Amino acid sequence: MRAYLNGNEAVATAVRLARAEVVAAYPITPQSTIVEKIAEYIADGSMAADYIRVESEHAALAACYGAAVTGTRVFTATSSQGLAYMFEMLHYVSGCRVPLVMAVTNRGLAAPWTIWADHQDAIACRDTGWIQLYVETAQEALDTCLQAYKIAAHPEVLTPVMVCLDGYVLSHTEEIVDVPDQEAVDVFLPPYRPEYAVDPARPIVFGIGAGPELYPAFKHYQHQAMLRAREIIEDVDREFAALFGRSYGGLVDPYYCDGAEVVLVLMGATAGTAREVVDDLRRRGEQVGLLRLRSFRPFPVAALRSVLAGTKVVAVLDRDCSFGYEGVLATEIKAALQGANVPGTPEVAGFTGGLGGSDIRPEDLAGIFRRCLEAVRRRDRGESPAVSGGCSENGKAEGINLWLS
Amino acid sequence: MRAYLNGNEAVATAVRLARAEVVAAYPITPQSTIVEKIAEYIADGSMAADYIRVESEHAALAACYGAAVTGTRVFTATSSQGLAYMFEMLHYVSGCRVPLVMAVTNRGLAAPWTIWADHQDAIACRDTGWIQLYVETAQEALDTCLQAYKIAAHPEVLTPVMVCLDGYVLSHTEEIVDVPDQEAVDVFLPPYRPEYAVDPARPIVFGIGAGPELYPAFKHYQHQAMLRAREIIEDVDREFAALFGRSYGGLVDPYYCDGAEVVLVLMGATAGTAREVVDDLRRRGEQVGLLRLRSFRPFPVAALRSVLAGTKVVAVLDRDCSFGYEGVLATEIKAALQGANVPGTPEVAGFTGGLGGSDIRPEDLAGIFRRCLEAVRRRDRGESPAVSGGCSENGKAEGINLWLS
Amino acid sequence: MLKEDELKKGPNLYTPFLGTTTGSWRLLRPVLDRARCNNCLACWLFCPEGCFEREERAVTLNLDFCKGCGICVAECPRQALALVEEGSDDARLLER
Amino acid sequence: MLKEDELKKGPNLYTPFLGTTTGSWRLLRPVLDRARCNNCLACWLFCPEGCFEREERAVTLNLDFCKGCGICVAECPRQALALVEEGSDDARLLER
Amino acid sequence: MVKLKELPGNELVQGSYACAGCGGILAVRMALKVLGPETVIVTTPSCLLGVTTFYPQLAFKVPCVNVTFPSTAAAISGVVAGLRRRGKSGVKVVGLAGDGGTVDIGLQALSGAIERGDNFIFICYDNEAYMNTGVQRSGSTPPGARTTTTPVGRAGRGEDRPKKDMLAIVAAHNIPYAATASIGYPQDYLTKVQKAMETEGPAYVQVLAPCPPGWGYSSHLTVKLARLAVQTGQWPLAEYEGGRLTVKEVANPRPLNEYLALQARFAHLLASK
Amino acid sequence: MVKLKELPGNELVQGSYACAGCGGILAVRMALKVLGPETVIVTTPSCLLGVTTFYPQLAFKVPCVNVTFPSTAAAISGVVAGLRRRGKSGVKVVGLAGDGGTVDIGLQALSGAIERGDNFIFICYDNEAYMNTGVQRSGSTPPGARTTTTPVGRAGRGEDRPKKDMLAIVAAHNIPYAATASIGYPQDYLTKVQKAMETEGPAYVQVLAPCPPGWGYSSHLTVKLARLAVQTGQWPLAEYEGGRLTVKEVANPRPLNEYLALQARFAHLLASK
Amino acid sequence: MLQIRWHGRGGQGAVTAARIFGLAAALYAGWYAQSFPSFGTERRGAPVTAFTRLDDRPIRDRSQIYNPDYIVVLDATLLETTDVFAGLAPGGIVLINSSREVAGGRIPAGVRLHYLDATHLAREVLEVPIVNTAMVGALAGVSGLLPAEAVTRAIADVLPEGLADKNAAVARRAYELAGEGTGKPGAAYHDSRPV
Amino acid sequence: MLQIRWHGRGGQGAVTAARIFGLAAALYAGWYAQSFPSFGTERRGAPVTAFTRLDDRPIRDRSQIYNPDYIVVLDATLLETTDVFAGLAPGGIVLINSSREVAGGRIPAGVRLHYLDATHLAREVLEVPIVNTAMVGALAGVSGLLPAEAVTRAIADVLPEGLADKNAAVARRAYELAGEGTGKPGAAYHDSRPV
Ligand SMILES: Cc1ncc(C[n+]2csc(CCOP(=O)(O)OP(=O)(O)O)c2C)c(N)n1
Ligand SMILES: Cc1ncc(C[n+]2csc(CCOP(=O)(O)OP(=O)(O)O)c2C)c(N)n1
Ligand code: SF4
Ligand code: SF4
Ligand code: SF4
Ligand code: SF4
Repeated sequence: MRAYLNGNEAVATAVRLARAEVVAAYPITPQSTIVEKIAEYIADGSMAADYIRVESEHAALAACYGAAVTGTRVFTATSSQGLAYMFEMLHYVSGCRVPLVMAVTNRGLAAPWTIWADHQDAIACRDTGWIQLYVETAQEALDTCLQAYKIAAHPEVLTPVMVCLDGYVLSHTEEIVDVPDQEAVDVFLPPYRPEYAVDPARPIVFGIGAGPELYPAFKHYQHQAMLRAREIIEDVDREFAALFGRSYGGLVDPYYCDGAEVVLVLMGATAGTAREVVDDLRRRGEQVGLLRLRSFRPFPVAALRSVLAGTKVVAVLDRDCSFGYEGVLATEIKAALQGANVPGTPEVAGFTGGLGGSDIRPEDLAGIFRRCLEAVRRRDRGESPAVSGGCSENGKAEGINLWLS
Repeated sequence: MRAYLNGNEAVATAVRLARAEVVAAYPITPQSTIVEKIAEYIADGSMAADYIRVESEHAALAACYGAAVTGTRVFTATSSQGLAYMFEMLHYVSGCRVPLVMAVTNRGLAAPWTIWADHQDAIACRDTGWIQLYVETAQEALDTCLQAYKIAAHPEVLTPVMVCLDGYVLSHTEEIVDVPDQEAVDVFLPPYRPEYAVDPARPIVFGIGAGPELYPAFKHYQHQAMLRAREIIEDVDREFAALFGRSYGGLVDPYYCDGAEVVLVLMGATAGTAREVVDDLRRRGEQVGLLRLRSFRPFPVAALRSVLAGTKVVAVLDRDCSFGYEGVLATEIKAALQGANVPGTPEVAGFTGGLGGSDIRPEDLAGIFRRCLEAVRRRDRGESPAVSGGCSENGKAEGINLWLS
Repeated sequence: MLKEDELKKGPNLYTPFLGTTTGSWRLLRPVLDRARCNNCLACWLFCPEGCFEREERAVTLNLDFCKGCGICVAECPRQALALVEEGSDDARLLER
Repeated sequence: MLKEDELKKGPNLYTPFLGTTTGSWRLLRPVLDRARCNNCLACWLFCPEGCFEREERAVTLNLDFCKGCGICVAECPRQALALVEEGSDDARLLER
Repeated sequence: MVKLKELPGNELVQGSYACAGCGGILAVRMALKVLGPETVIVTTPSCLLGVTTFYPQLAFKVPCVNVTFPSTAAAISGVVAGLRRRGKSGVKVVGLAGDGGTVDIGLQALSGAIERGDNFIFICYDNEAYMNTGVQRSGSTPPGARTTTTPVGRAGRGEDRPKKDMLAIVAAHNIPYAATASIGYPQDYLTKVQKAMETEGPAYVQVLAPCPPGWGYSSHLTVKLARLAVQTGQWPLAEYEGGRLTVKEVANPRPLNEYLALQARFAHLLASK
Repeated sequence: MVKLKELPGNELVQGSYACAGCGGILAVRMALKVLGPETVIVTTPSCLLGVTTFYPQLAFKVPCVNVTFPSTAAAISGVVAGLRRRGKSGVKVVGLAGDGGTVDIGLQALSGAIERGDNFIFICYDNEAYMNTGVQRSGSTPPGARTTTTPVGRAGRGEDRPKKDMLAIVAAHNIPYAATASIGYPQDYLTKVQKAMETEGPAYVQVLAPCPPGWGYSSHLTVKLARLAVQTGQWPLAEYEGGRLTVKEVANPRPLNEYLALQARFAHLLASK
Repeated sequence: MLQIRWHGRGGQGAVTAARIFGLAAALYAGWYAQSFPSFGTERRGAPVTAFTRLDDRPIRDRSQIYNPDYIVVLDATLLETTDVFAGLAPGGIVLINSSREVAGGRIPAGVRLHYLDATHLAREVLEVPIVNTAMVGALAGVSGLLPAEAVTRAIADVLPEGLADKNAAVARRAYELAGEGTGKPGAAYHDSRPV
Repeated sequence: MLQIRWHGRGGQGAVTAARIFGLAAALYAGWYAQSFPSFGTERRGAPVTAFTRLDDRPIRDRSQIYNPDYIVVLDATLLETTDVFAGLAPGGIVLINSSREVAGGRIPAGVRLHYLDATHLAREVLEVPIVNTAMVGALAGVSGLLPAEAVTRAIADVLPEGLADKNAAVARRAYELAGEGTGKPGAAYHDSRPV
């Protein structure tokens, strides 16, 4: 069904279609309208679920965990401060291998106070053992939530998934969304009935303690499951495509990367703006491309390498900052490209911008491309310096809203 | 004064010597004995401070923040779950540029439950805008706490500092510590009286809200201050050395790195064990070295590059894991070494181990060196494969307690 | 915009700092008939924006921050205040 | 050690699973004189380790988990229980 | 007993971005008249923080320490300790929080601070929902009220749980002074703030502060509703002092409908009758 | 009234690593006799979690959901909702937490769950300090007690704040059932657990559970101290039901010193006299 | 691509207007559309903006709108305090809810001004001065971007049942007035001045 | 480097023993020293271990101790449930608190066994059966690693005032008994069996 929804409504729709049974969430801008919509569905009878009105986000995730171990499909959503306040629970539920799905409407973190989008909130949670998928459109938000339930509960994954969508820019922006039929979703996503569940007949302790001789083993397999999830994410995306006719590339979503001299790597809704810029530059004959990272955890090292191998300059746009180092994507992409077996050693230029809702305009992205193309020319001529020394060491402030690290 | 103290006692001693005025903390193993000792100092009259007995760690840091903005020197300590529960406040106080000092007695994160050491707790907080210094000995714990107060409150830094010490292995291990005289410390560390403080005569709002046009500017300067801290950390270490005769190298602490073919990079107390192994291997004529990272945030890119430039294989030992990627140190060091202007492109081999208190024995480290040296030989002969492809993509499980990512 | 020097010290700023008055939000405007005012101070107390000042015999009204909520009008026991449409008949547009 | 299959599902294990009994912790040992027991069940109720079983006429005592806390002895109203030193004179060392 | 005529005239908060007719900002403005300039405010995310301390509109004339949502009272303890250390005994630390920041996410910190016996005042301006984020229910939302998370529909009839009795909860902490108040009764309210100020140790005042968009009424009714809530028995004016609770009796209670009928959040209750 | 002789004999927790004479594990073992096998335990870091669910010693014979320290009651709400969704109505969800996990870091979650009216029992075994981490004071530590964070010295006289009155706090939530109990009075305790079980909605039982190393006494005195606390008036046995609080009177209270003198944590109080 | 900026005050429904227009275009008039509010919390009375983008191919640009082709002002008093014309594209169209012409001083060159006394119209039909749906209808009419049908169907989708019908009526009436283009105050008209 | 492992039960003071020995060595006998508990929470009664390392150069190794040179057993009942000899270095020395010899079965070859009836000694001097300081004194005596002075001064540093004197006396007595090396049960003696 063709509908006109914003990103948050698309998420709520997906949760209804996924037949989530327990929802526990706490309000926070710009997330709140997701769970308000769900509350509405429950109130109007179009969704059969318990809504637990918790007193905080830490409690929200604890309640979700409690519900999940009974063997129900569970949903929560949050943003920014709320995600940060859940931090202890984030590690906990992934460590317990509970396949929750959570929507994160990305927003910057205080202080200073902001309610506007950047990726700092979710990026800062990249070590928590959650799969993180970043979406570009409301349609992808809906579809990815459905995929997320399938990925999370896959018996070789058993890992919670965050579906991350940019605050306001996606969450509050309406656009055309094709809403799949319930029947089709039911085929794609059968009811969730896990092997382990709370049952007095077969008592289980959830979340045991483990000494130094045992703890590493659990962590090892948790990590392995996350690495394995790389394939599952691709599989599920393919399966989804077969059923619904839409695919998002699984882990990464390259756009005109073949033969590109400069590829811009980024996540989230900004990809849309970047597509316009790439089209424009391609029309002018520039060899530029875009690589949208969809899966940030697991980090798709091989996929990135294969796409970026022949590139001369990789521009990375971070809507986050690991203070005292640089943008996180930049670091992680550099790491993926480091080493003798990456041919050509592309130069990675990290840009940080779009913090706290600072707008990213086509001309900003065009500017990034322009500077990188100039560096390619210089590099081709054997000149230096290039775009950057490759890391924050050379990071003199270039601008306040968009800086080269 | 020569004393026999464990790491936690050394920290408590430093806090007393620093004349901290307000302490707010919540118990958690293996941190608790720090604040118990401080409570004792206050009870026996040897320390003039307010001890706020808070009801949680989130509250602990909020109370510290409240006290700090009144212009008092403040201390807290925590570990693991407690640090995670503070996460929202961590971002907040650094964003507010409040120069707190906190000791983190490193311990793994649940689930499964553990009370034993690894670095996951603090590493997972590396984006929070805190300076993170990891220490090797009880002596360094004491000295670094004193340095931390000076670094944090430096007018060009104004950034909180975490002093990280391995749980049990440092926190509960007694050894000889030279306790500096109060008079000398008073010279090194004058009373803390910041420019901004709560004062009805000159009212200030602490932690304002900022829209998209302003927010990035604060974050930009916060990042810049953290980068600047690289120099301040070195300066303070030098100044400390001049006064007390002990230095820790500032940002990094290299050991036999000159001309080394293989350098092992790690943080914390394991460095001590590694020194023994390096000595041993050097005695046998192997060109190996150790690079202990002392400052993890700010990340010392230039220092790392200059030490590791000529190395053939860089082995990295992570007591942490960014699930779905690899050990965090490995990633960050790869990133620092990526790019055209790093000569020779050393190969980085990331090992993850020592999770949840899993012991790191000399033979484990020797094994890492051995494998890396073999890779060097292969590399010298032009053979492959090397130690690893350089990242988790090739990460088949090698072992459960210590794995090559 | 703030100066670099201020930005470097973090988001802690001297207060009050008012980028704008809020009188512009007003759609309705309270009009005070001072003659009727018996200085009971209801308006002074109840105005959320602090628009009234106490004077010797009657209050005065400063509209800089008045948002036209109408509380003063509703609470005035002497009907000394009335609410009129701000810019009614697009008055202000024409006036200036 | 757990099997790979179990480790892969996370730290959620069937319970109870007892790697050891706790009787070995005991330094003192309760000794029951069944003849004196009037089956009041004080020991059965108060033993933190659940070492007593109810029987027809008197309780029985199983020391597998007994830590020798002495509560049963202290609470028995009929002095049917007494506490002796476990392995006194290093008895057990010699016995076995 | 506070003498209105003698209260200082200068405003300690002015120029906020609150909605026209906001009961919350009114409650704060009034309280500051009694508290005076030797006050430090500690506050957390809420309409109040949003409308008073967002650059470029900083509306307080007293120091204000913003902190995270769960932490008002914890930060208070820190400010109190710090001021004590700095020898600033004359300055009163006043927490200001919405009902969500008090009875839900801020409850634990408040409980801790009261237990510690710190010298502070905590004022909860109660608008009975999370307003800053768009009118979601809080633990203080009255039964029957429609909010965005307690919608009305085939299977939903608005909030279905009673309002958390926060006064009873703080009283259970054996707090030296606690009270409920309403901006509709300023004499009573301000006298209570005055008493709180004179209290050594923790003091708590929860003041009903209607919210035009949140409750769904026209802005000029704010004070009227704050009065009606009391007059219809919906909002008892109570005081806990010296271990004793006293509740002001409402002589001739007015019919509840008078109160409900003015508010869109209760419209479905009346419609269904 | 629970009949002891009729209680089931099989132990639902056995083999724990608790200290010899631990009052906490005794409290739990007793309660499980009444609760029976159709119980789900929800618990958080504490001695209890540490001694019952650390591999290779898993001591419960009923399902146990461990969760983070601040979250016992929040997880309870989730388990309750999940079981409802799964149609498992006969299973009772029972939170077990120490005093720290109840009156301090777990208070907010508990308040929320009571407010939501979920059907569960929350048993706080009160050993009056954070024992698992080495005897630090909690909000439930009685005045005068020496703990590792309220040490005794020139400037320290042990805990200086009254014990948080948690029963009053949950009663202020208008909870259907709440009680204090002592393992020294098992008949009373278990009857209360039974009542809690029969309650529709939230029920709270706080049971005094002495701790030999934490309080500093010889392990055989655990039950005796649990009785003495009641007999000396230190630990009133109270019940809150149908909105009314009743406190069992102690006929001939014994002198407080009898209780204090047995415990090292109070030694300085007696010494100083 | 066509870009529209809506000006109103918190509570006046500018955000809903932007959405209705976008929905009408997307679902009932064959356009690709995108709509979004000015990001932030709107307090009652404070100036707010909202945006709609239309295009005949999928809209991927996610940046803010700086150079609108159309500006709709729901409340003429905003002209005093807000630069509603900011960034208006050359030849852009401005539609103002007002019963009379705006004095020329602040109007940029090259702008085409339209007026509708939507307050009057809304009072008449809805009995309350809520003008957002009227302005949606008016813009549809003035711009010719959408048929009236699309607007009324969108209103039915977005507004609750009880309100939809009357608002549809108001929008249709506004649409028609725009079509009449009489230029008389009190109706939608094209500014006659040569600007 | 010399490594010592202490065995006891939660509450018996093995951890303190390890510390006192380390402190005595480090501050009063010219050694470099390191001491640490078995990591974890000790419940009353549960078996615990603690460790001391001595060396004549700074001790940098932070790994656990797997092959101790000395083993001190504070409570002979542990021999039944714990493999106290695990990893003992060849020629290692074991000191057991016991009034009689341990049966030979579980004792590894090459081990030198010493006994002290520390419980008896402690009961005599301290009036309570707390044996940790006695065992510290005994190990100092048996091993010859530290002078008695070092031990007693360390006890004064570590134990609270009221307890220090008597414990120092107990340690000194145990030290002397070790020196006497009588081999008689009830005193510290060298096992006569050829092991
Ligand atoms: C940890 C956390 N969760 C959620 C939020 C989002 N948030 C900000 S203000 C607010 C509502 C405040 O409600 P209340 O305290 O009742 O004050 P009001 O806005 O109603 O005046 C919420 C949920 C936040 N800032 N931090
Ligand atoms: C967020 C967090 N903070 C601190 C801890 C450390 N911790 C674990 S158990 C415990 C004490 C538990 O005390 P209580 O609840 O009273 O139970 P008890 O151990 O006394 O039985 C603490 C502080 C933790 N696990 N999580
Ligand atoms: S209308 Fe409202 S804001 Fe204006 S003066 Fe009256 S009470 Fe104050
Ligand atoms: S001594 Fe303690 S553990 Fe043993 S049976 Fe008696 S009560 Fe139970
Ligand atoms: S939403 Fe309500 S509480 Fe918030 S500013 Fe507006 S009137 Fe005040
Ligand atoms: S420390 Fe106390 S509460 Fe903990 S297991 Fe031991 S006796 Fe029980």
